[in-house]
Amino acid sequence: MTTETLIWLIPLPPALAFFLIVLFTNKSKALSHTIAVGAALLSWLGSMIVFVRALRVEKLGEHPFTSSINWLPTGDTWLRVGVLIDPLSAAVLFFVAWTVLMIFLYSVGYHNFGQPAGDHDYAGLPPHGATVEEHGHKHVVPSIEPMYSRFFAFIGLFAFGMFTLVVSDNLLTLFVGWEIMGLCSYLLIGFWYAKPSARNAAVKAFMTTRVGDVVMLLGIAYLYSRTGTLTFREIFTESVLHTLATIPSGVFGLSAAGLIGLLLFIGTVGKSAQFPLHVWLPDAMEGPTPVSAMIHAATMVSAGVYMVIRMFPIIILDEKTMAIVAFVGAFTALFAATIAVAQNDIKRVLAYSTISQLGFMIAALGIHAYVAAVFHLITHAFFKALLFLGSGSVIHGMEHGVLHTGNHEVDPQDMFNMGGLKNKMPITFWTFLIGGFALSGFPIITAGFWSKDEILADAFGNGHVIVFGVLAFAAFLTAFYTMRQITLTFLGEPRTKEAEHAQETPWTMTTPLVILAFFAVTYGWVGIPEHFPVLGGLIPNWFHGFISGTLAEAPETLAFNWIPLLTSLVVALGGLYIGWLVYRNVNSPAEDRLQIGFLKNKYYFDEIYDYIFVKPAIWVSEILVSAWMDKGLIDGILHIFGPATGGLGSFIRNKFDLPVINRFFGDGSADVTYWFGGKLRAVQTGRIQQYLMFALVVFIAVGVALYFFLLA
Amino acid sequence: MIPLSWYLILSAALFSIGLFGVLSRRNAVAILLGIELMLNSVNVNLAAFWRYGDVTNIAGQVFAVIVFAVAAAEVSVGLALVISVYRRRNTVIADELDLMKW
Amino acid sequence: MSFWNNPLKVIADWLLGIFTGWGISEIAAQVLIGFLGVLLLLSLLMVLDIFLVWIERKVVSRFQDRIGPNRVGPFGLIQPFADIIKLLIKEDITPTGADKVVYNLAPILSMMSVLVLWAVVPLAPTILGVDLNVGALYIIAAGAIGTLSIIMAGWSSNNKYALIGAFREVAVMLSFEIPMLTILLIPTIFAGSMGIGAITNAQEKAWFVFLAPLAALIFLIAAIAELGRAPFDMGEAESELVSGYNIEYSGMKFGMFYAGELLHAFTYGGFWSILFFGGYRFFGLEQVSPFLAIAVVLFKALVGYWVIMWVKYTLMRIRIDHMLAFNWKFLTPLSFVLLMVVAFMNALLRGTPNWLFVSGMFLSNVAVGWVALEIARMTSRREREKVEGLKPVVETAHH
Amino acid sequence: MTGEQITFLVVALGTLGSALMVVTTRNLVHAALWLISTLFGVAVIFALLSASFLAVVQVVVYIGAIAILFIFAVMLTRKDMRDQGPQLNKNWWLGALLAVLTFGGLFSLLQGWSGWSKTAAVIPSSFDAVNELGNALTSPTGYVLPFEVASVLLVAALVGAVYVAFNPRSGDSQK
Repeated sequence: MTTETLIWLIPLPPALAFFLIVLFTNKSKALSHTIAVGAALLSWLGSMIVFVRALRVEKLGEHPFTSSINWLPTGDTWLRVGVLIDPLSAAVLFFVAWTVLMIFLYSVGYHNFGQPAGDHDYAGLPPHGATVEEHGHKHVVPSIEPMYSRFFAFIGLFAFGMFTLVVSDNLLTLFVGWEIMGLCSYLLIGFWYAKPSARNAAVKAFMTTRVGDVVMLLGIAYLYSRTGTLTFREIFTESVLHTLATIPSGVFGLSAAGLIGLLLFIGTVGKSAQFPLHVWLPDAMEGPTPVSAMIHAATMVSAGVYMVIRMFPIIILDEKTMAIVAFVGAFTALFAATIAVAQNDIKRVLAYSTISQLGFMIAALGIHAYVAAVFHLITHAFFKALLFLGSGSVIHGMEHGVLHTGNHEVDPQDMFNMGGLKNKMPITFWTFLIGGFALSGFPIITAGFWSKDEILADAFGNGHVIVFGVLAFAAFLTAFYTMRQITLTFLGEPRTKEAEHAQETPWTMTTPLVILAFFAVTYGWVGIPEHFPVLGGLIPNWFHGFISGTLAEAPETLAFNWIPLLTSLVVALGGLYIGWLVYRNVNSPAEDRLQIGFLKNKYYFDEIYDYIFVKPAIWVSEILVSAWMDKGLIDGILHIFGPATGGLGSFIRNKFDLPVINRFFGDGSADVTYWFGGKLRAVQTGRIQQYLMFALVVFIAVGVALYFFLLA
Repeated sequence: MIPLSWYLILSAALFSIGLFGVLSRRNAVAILLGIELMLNSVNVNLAAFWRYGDVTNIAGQVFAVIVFAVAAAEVSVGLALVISVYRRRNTVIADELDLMKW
Repeated sequence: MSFWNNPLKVIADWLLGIFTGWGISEIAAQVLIGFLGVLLLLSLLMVLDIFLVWIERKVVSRFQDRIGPNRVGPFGLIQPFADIIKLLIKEDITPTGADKVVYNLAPILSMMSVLVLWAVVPLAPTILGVDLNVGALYIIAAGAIGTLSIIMAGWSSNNKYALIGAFREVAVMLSFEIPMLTILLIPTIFAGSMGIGAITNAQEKAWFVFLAPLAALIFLIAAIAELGRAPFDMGEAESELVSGYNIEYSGMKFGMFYAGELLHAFTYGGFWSILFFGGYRFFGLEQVSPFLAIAVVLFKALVGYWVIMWVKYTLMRIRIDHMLAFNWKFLTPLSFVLLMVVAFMNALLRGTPNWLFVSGMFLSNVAVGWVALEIARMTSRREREKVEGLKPVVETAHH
Repeated sequence: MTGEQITFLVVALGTLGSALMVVTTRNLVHAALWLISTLFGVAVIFALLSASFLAVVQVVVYIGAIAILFIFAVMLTRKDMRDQGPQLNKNWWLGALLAVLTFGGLFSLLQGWSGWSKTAAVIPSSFDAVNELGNALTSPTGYVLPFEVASVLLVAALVGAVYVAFNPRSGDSQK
């Protein structure tokens, strides 16, 4: 099979798995997850083969694997769809395939496969545990998710969307995959749809990303109207880019390229939860944890960054757009980090951390640090998926404790209920520690250090001092809240009985943790800068060479500078140390001095949006449209018609029909009609052949008449 | 070499014979037989015009194939109707099925 | 160019020389030679048919643990001739109220429907009646004429048994034509042509039975049903219809039906081997000489014929509604699914190395067959439970 | 007179004669059998026109399925098979007149057409009509949509025919 064919086939298995599960195997849980995991494995296999083949090609950026077909006729031209594997998409495909496979595997354990059905579980709510009798006494164990098959169907569809997005060679199919993921995100956040909070979160996520998506669609449409194509390789030619850069768009003094870049970037803002559309991501934590890991850390939010990286050649054309991108990214990075410091929910901390790290990537793009952005995208995907899965494992362990004590008041996600889990869940602890260190940028060994350091170095080296400063402070906060989380969760003594009875999770959950931890450490080593002291050059900086091939002009590597390196060392180690120092003795929220209302309530953004957008919208629909316009105005007008018509009718009857028609003409017209009918009814013989003959006679007569009088 | 006119005459004659059958036979099945003749004459025409026009334009044969499909559909439904009528009215003479007359 | 390598061409050239020597125009001579060729083929088939009677009787007796004809001639070889003489001197009865023309036309049509099939049979690389590019469809078309002859025979005999037999037979034949036609498309997909010659040539690398074993099986089942032989011989179920559609026929007219059926079975055996077992191909033997190729074809056809006989004499008759339900609810959907799977796999595996193509096709066929059998087993169990009720669970002894 | 022309004339006369028998013969089974003869003649005409696919499909579909259906239908409405009354209705003369008029009209119209005595061009040897037909029926730029619509029509007709001809009483008694 040629590589091109293989690329076409990569997204298919998850889609097939979705249809198979939905249509046929919904009842069999084992079959469903076998199909889903098998499909993920097939896609993984295809992706790895493609990746390895891509590595073998020299100058992949100039000769990527690509193939396309005509899809939709648009007048004389065709909309073409196709696949493209260039260095960027190959690298992205690598981490997508790994994380997707890991998360699929993890979900099997997370949803308690192999456990009995719950005592009073029903579809739409998380499982509550089942009572089993063993050795004569009863105890409560986790129960299997009632909608187990449905979950695997959804994540299968999601994986299809992600793979489609990655391998597509044009904005159209990219957008299709993008929207499929948006739908799946909605379905999966609202997976436990009987919980009102989950429902609201799903609607919120969907509506918020919709804002970005509509703007992005505008951008795509504008791009298509200007260039007549949506295929990347056709857009990124010198002549097209030059045209785009020189046409003015007429908006804010931007060039066409600038406007397109801005519109597309707003799509990313929605998808990757950047300020001001970040509000949906923390709420999305209502979904099952594998979903949080997959959608809201590893893949979907990365897709937003991926898209903007993909469109980098257009965005770079206008400096104003670049400035906006850099500003939004840096601001989000800092802003989200400050919120994360004051959160108590283990997953919400990670959610804000995700927003913050995505801000890092966006900011990196805004300052031309293309390779650094891609590098951080990939390392972040690995360690953030690891952290989410680890937190899921923690929650799972805590739920075990909750089931044991039977005290359902205890929130298994609140970090202040944990503590001392290090000994209860060793694998989870060590992997979580690796992930946390990678997130903080623990020097030398973790992947996060290398990618974050590269961003900082690029910011400093390119002279963006403000961005550099903001990002450095954000990095400090990152290390701080990460250590806070680790300290509160794993170190010290158990603060509740539930934490004492927490238990390590099954192998299906821990295996992905270990594999992801491996990548969270080692992936950084492929991108060690060549001028780095001591270590530089030991391992060739493969990543830079590979990724920069995507761009027409490869960005040069920066000279080494001590300032950013020292900065990142200081912020990472300092943040970690201070975090440990502060929180090693904190045992309840009351003792935590950072629980400031302003941070705790996320700068009141939800409330502000509620007042500015939600309340007015509800007012418009309920009061203005429904009550006033529909019921008052339109119904009022319609209600006039009834009496008016009735009055008109009775007027005609009494003043015209009765006196004029009946009095003067009598029933003459009816009689005439009746007489004619009596004469004519002989024609209606009911014999179909006679009817046919009449028709033919008339047809021939008319035909002859036409022929002789008109043509001849 | 056969000129096109021969095929056209053949098909016109076949059509007229079928038409006569449709107009004159009393039995409903026989009427359907006549319709079949007419459809066949159409097919002869289509094939002939394909052969005598631009051979590389296959539209004539495509239409003929679709006429086959339509004829099969028409016969199956038509005969089903005839049988159903026979069950209810115990006759298949078209003239006796005049429930719709005045 | 010798007689050994291309006998037909040599003979044709020789005859052309003679005929033109007689002053016949070249075109007329060609036509004449064509007629002579057809005549030769037909007479050979007829002779073959006579020996098929002997083979059938011999084989059936072996299946039933007896010896079979062994009195007339060596191994009873002359027995069929004795049968023919008997049939010829029997009284030729036409029942009262019979439709004479139709009644007499039916056996001829029956025989004809079989003989025309041989026009597209490739006997050797160079010996082929006509290489129709719609050969696969042609098989079905000839089968349609067979259907016609049966309904004519059944109707014109003016006999209830004959009519019922004909109805059943025709219903079965029409129904089983659908899976057969569908399955014929599978070799067509592999060969890229409906021509029988092209299909034979396309099996150079691998016989299609290795590509599509399930298709070969379905074709065999449909062919047996088309033939109206056991287990699908509802049309002439002796115990209820006496003899089915040919009940009123006697003498040589009956003989024609009988011989037609035998030759038909042999012919379908031949088509089975041509479509799925490589036709005249046998380890390069066909390259040596057309005579060897013909021998290979006939041998393979005999093997196919033997399988059909094997089925006939070992399986019991199936009830008519079961038979039609089996076709419409199992065989037809299965063949549709198989066709789709094969087409899909063909598109997927195009251009891959041969071993991958063959094994992929083979495995997909096996998978389709397995799934179909599982579904059938599941539904039949459900049906059985509906009829018999759930079996009580056997109580195990407490200890 | 070439051989082809003779063949055509013989077949055409046979076809038309059979067609006449279809519309005039008393016995309906015979009419159906004559129809088969006509259809066979048309198949030969297709073969003469080098439309081999159409010829074979004509035999498969018309003779193998449609004509057999007709015979079934005639037999299922058996009372009329031996109906000795008139087989033509009262207005048969009008029907005949109309048929003749139609024929005459078509003939006179076509006669004035410039392509009336056109002869066929030779089919290039590289041209495979069956191949082309298959491509045209399945290519998205060809006739795949009409083809699919026709198949949907067939399915609908199948379901409709089963429903219309299904006898609920006999259906119940089976169970």
